[in-house]
Amino acid sequence: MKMIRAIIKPFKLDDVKDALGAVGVSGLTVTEVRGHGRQKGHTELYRGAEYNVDFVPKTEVMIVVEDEQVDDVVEAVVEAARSGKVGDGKIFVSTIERAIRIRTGEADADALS
Amino acid sequence: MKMIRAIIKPFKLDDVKDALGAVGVSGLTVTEVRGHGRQKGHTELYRGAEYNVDFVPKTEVMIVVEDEQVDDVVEAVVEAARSGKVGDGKIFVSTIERAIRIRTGEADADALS
Amino acid sequence: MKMIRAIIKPFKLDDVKDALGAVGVSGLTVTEVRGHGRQKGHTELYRGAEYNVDFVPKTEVMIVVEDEQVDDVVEAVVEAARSGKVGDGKIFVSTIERAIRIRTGEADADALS
Amino acid sequence: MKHIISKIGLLLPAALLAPSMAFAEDTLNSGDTAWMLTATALVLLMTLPGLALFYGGMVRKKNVLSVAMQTLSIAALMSVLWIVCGYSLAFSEGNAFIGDLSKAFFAGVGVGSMSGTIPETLFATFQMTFAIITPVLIIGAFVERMKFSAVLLFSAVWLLAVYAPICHWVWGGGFLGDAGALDFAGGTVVHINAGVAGLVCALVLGKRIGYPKEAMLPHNLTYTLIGTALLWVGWFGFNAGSELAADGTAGMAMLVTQVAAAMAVLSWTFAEWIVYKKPSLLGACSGAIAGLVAITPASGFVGPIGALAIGLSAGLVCFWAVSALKRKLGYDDSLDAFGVHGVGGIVGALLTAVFASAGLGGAGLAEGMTMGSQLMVQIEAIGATVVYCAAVTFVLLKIIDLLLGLRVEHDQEREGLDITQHGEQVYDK
Amino acid sequence: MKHIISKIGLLLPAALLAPSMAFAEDTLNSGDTAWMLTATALVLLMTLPGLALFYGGMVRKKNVLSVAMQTLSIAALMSVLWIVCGYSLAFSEGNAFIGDLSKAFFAGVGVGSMSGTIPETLFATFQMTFAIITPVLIIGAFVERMKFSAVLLFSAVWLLAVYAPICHWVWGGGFLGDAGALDFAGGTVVHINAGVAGLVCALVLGKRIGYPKEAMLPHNLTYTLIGTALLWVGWFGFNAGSELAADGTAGMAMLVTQVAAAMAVLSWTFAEWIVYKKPSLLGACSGAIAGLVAITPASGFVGPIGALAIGLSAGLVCFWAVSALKRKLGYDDSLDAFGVHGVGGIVGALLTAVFASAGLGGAGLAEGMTMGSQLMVQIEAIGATVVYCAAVTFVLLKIIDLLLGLRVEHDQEREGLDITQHGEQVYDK
Amino acid sequence: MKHIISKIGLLLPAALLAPSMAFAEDTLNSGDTAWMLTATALVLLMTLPGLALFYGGMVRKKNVLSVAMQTLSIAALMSVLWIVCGYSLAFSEGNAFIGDLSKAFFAGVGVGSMSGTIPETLFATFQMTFAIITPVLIIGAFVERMKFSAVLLFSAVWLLAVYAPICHWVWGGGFLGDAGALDFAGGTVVHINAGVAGLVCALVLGKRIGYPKEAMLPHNLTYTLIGTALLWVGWFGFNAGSELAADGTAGMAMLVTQVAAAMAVLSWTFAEWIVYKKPSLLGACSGAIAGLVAITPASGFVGPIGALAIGLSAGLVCFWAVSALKRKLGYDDSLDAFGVHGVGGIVGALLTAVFASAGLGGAGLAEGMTMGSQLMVQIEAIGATVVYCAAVTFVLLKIIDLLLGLRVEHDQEREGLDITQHGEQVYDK
Ligand SMILES: Nc1ncnc2c1ncn2[C@@H]1O[C@H](COP(=O)(O)OP(=O)(O)O)[C@@H](O)[C@H]1O
Ligand SMILES: Nc1ncnc2c1ncn2[C@@H]1O[C@H](COP(=O)(O)OP(=O)(O)O)[C@@H](O)[C@H]1O
Ligand SMILES: Nc1ncnc2c1ncn2[C@@H]1O[C@H](COP(=O)(O)OP(=O)(O)O)[C@@H](O)[C@H]1O
Repeated sequence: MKMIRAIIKPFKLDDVKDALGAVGVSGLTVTEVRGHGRQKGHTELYRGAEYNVDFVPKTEVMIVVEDEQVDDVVEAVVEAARSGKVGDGKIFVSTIERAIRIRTGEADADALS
Repeated sequence: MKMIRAIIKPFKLDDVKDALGAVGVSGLTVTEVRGHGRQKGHTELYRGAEYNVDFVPKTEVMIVVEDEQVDDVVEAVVEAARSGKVGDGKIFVSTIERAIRIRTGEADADALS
Repeated sequence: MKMIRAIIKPFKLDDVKDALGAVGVSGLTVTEVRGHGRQKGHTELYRGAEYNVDFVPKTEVMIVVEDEQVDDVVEAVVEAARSGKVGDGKIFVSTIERAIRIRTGEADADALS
Repeated sequence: MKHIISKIGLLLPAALLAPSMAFAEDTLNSGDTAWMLTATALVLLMTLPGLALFYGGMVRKKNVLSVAMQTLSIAALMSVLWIVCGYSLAFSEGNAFIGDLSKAFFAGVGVGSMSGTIPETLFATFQMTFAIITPVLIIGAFVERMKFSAVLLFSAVWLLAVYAPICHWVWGGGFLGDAGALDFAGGTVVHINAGVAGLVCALVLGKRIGYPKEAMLPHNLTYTLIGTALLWVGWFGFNAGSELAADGTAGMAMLVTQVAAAMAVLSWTFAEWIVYKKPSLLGACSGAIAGLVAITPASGFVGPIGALAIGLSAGLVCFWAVSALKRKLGYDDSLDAFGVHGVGGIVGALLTAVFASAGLGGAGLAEGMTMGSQLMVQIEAIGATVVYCAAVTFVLLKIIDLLLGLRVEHDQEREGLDITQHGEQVYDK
Repeated sequence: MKHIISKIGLLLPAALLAPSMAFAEDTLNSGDTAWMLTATALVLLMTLPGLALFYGGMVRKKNVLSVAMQTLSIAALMSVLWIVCGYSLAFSEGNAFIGDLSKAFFAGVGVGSMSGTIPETLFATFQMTFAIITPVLIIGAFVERMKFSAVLLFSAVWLLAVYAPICHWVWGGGFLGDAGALDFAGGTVVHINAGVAGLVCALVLGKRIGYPKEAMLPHNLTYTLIGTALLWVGWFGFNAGSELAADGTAGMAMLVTQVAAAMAVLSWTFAEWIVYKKPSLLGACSGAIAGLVAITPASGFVGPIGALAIGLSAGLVCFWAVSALKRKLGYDDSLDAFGVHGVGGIVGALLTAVFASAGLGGAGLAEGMTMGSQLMVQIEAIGATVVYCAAVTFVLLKIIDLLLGLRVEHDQEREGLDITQHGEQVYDK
Repeated sequence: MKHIISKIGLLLPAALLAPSMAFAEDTLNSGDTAWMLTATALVLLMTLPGLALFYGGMVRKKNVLSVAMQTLSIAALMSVLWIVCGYSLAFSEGNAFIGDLSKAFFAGVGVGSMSGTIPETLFATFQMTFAIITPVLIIGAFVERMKFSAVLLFSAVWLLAVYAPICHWVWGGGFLGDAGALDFAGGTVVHINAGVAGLVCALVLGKRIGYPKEAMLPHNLTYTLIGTALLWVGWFGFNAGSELAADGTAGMAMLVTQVAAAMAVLSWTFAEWIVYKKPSLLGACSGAIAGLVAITPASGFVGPIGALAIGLSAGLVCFWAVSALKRKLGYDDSLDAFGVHGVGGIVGALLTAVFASAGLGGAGLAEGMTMGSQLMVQIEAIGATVVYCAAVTFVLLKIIDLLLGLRVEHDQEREGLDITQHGEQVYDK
């Protein structure tokens, strides 16, 4: 199994969720994060004091799927999350060795709903 | 070393923490996340407009332990987090190659407190 | 590629970001988390009722880099995040198999900005 | 405020005779003045922070500050314009349609000028708070997408071109007041006016990106609750203050305001409970505002029974307007400026004619009026306001669209107005 | 309010003779009326949004809206019931125990009806705000676990079966007022009454799931601070308004209200600092409310020295009640309705007898009263209220439990009342 | 308040002749009393929760509660000290520099004591709210780093050693009032005084760790907005209340307060828009406060034109002070107590001399005064206040540093004052 973590722009979440649904993924976990990358943040002014806000709000979407689904999922996310502007985000893929469904104790493939 | 990430129902956190303490785990990191799975969210009505709230609040508990502890930890979490209802959550296990304690620079097993 | 996750004290974030910049890392993702470890939390009193607040606010910094950069990055984080007091946090390193830049579709090394 | 205006009319000559910088001790009533000082503070409280929070809590997090900033800066701009010429256009003699500029920059209005039993400065400040809240009510229709510069320009011109004349028609000696239209505290001047302008704004600006597909949930309903409560409390100043005196009518106005608001909370809540299975806080808050809007024109004229009936109707009709009607017609009146203020104002203006009659516990209609004839006058007032307001608002928006553009860019709307228009974010650690 | 009531008594015939729809210009005092209009707005502010925020900030995030919704809808329901028959039961003549229905639906109460120097509509609205806040105070004891339908039904019946009679006993011409019980602004009628009812609710409903093992931290102490501040400011209307006039007693009532609240903030804060090593904001807020509660019955009768003593005692005794006493007895009075309002009310009622005496800077006891005899009367009033309120509250809860059930289901309590009862969440992005 | 004080002077003997426990019915004006009861509530609202939120929203999350706690407990402590001897030191006869202790513990101040047309208890409570807000304004300069115990001790001593004498100089019969200094509602006594004390605190305590390198963004600008709005509304009580009567001057004071605040919102907003490209909510809020500060000394003396000019100037000058001046001088006046209150107060005090003249729409200068001579008097008053306040504040801080230490430890500052000083956190789930 693979864990796919996509860091995307927050307002793309709805689109990504729909795209994932379309390729058969229904389980996912979302975290609010802040990112720093090429998209450099911005300066904010408070009463004339200039502050660098280095971190931009991002949303991390985490999906665990079986190996053969990875390409579809990655493609779906890339399609749905792309706006073509800097800061669109990144996708990272790693290996998961075990998955367990807490409710039933089912393991691995059966655990991924 | 393994990293165990359990996505659980928020109100089970206290129980999970106690159960982990009982099997000798004292270090853990908790993140507020939102999940989508079999438990489908719900609709909310605001002035008659119906919105799907697709994501349910969940809590992610992350624990890094040595390999031989993994089974105990998984079992403890499953026990403590189960309510038997849909949405109880999932556990994912993956490999960690290095761990460092920032304060002392200790590595790996020694770093896990 | 490796994923480095450092759990640090929140007020060290600025220093860590600067230190990472100094070793050539510009992409990173930050999450607000709560931690439990040797640093035991504290009790809070509300109208005379004593509650254990077991979790201390922490910040997780996640960086994906190429393998040869890992040592530099770990060292930079350790330097910048250390205060010498309990609760300084931990660093965990794991393997990432693929990285994709959503905007361009570039993969792996090219995807890490 | 209708019958008060005539009182003022009678007293005005006396006031004018008084040397403008000396105390006209013979006519000033310190109790009335005390109440009107308070009432003025209460009405300002409705806008700042009342409306800012009521509206601000209902938008998405990325637009909270923009709502607050629009509220605050419109309030400031209207205050200054009121001094410059707004007050004069609304309340100086002029003709049946608009005042003149004789009181521009408050010429001749001094410490000793009187307006009935209270200082004219106080009357003008009290009225200023009405001129502040009305344009702020409108923003509910176009939040989350309108350019800040366009918001300011629109509000400024709208005050002078729409609010000031209609205010003059009803309260300033204009043709609707003369015709006997009953609008004690601003059902027509404030609420129908703002509601209709809001509807036109919603139609001209178009929907928010993603509406109605994306979930646009209220960011923080606690803010909305605080806003509702401050609006409610401040409304005592709005309605009972419109008596311009601390007397029995003010007491009754306060009572019926409370009763109508309470009844509308209950009717909206129970309607929602029955239709959608759950009674929500947002529903209860919306009901409160609907009831307060509807009792506004009636507050000096009806009794507790009338208030119960008006509250009941307002809760049900506005509930229907914002849930069924809006969905059917498909416009994006984001925070229901029209559904609550426009519709609620119309309900109130009509029922005023009914429950003002002495037989139904009201203060009684003017001599020669029947319930039917009063109803016709009310319809005339509503009609004139709707048509004039809609037409002028539409033209103003079109002109401003040419000059500045009305909407922010697509990406700015996505990112939110707080950062893109004001360079700020509502929260930080 | 005691001695005011007798003033009203004297003036009542005059008021009744006045034609009900005309201004009784001879008796209305515009200054008193101005102050009472304001005071009424201030007391409403205590509930909306004061109590909603004070309580709402102390519950967990999942229940914030339910507290706000209970506050708002109880306020609405009590307002309507007050019109229907609550006011009549409390303030019409009736007998020594309860009024009659002669003023149901405000029959005979018109624009011209007077109550002392102010319009009767205003007196009734002012009293309405007391009838609103009392049942809302009770919810502090049962938040986070009671069904919304049961909350509404309980509040409605409680108003008529408990509040209205006790209000009549003390202020409406009933036996406690006749006996000379001193309760200027509602220490007994409002606070002891609500506190005792809260305690009974806490006992009958039982503890929240997880209490006291799980940490149940206040969700947002800023809300609690805002609530505290608005309660404090509004309390000026509560206490100084209970004079029903803008005079020297009102001035003194405002002063002693401020002093007692301030002193109780200090005594609670320092007690906490000494006992638990850290002075907390929640402690300071709790102290403020405790002081305000305790000065309530005394506010028209004592001077600044009495206020210092009452504030000092209230801070210390209530601190002990909510920390030591509650823990020992083990009930889950979630937000300390009893510990603050019940206990603080009793402290105040007793000390009123002491510090009302002229020798200690007070306004002096009634002719023939000694400090000892006054204390006996106060104890009688407390006793009657505690026993009657506890008994009837208990019976009402048991009946409602049979009819509707009092508590939400286990899983609903876990998930929170906001989603399960009202279909809403307090925050969104 | 200047000319009022002389009115009181004239009336005082009459009041003293009246038996202290009986109503002096002949002189009490119920309308004036009604307004002053309200005004007192409004000024308290400025501090609680106004300032707590205005300041609390601008600090970082870890220090929100500490700001609220400092506000609340300073308010409590000042109230008690005012009773003990603060009022007496400020307002009893004494000499040209300070009052005496003849009214300590409010000796001789009873229900029947009068101060002009209102009860003396009310005058004293109104003044108490000024004595509360002034030390709370100072905390803006030292938030996020000062020990709680030191905050309390400093505020207490500062009230008696700095506030009470300066208040006496200007309003209590002291030398500045005698010299003809114009300070209607506290430009000098409250704002310059607090601003200068704040500057000294900022200099003596030193910068916050990380300032100005780290981003110290406001934690929640909604709180700041609510605070601004409540300050604004409450300021009507501050300024129009300083007339101590419900009359034409009060009406004018309310009008000019509104106008100056509005104009300063606009001038700050547009300055920011031009200089930094984006008009921010924090800027608009800051402008409002700057305008309110600057109109304070002028509010009973100038007309609407003067108010426009004062608002315009205050917005621009304070904008420059907090952005350019502060950065240049490099002190860490965290929330700009000096930049807004000190600088705004000076702008207002000077312009009062200009726009009070009848030719510019004002109430006219005292006989024998020219604009130039009045300006000299104003400068004298500012100078005396700045020098005395700075010197004594400095000495007090140094002594307290020796006794208790002023700053929290390095790690406590890093972790935040909420947890380390008060054992609480602002939010929980
Ligand atoms: N090396 C990295 N490690 C972890 N997160 C990263 C890394 N690079 C980028 N990110 C995350 O991806 C987001 C988008 O990256 P950015 O460089 O701004 O845009 P783009 O990928 O379109 O060039 C960042 O805000 C950050 O959250
Ligand atoms: N494939 C997945 N990848 C990532 N997170 C998942 C996945 N499946 C489920 N989850 C997480 O687990 C939570 C519980 O899953 P759900 O299917 O609702 O319940 P259950 O596992 O009891 O059937 C989800 O809300 C989501 O956060
Ligand atoms: N085994 C672990 N698994 C996951 N997170 C851990 C683990 N041990 C510690 N942490 C995280 O690191 C933080 C710091 O650890 P702690 O033991 O308090 O300090 P130190 O590492 O300095 O001894 C914890 O608050 C927790 O978030």
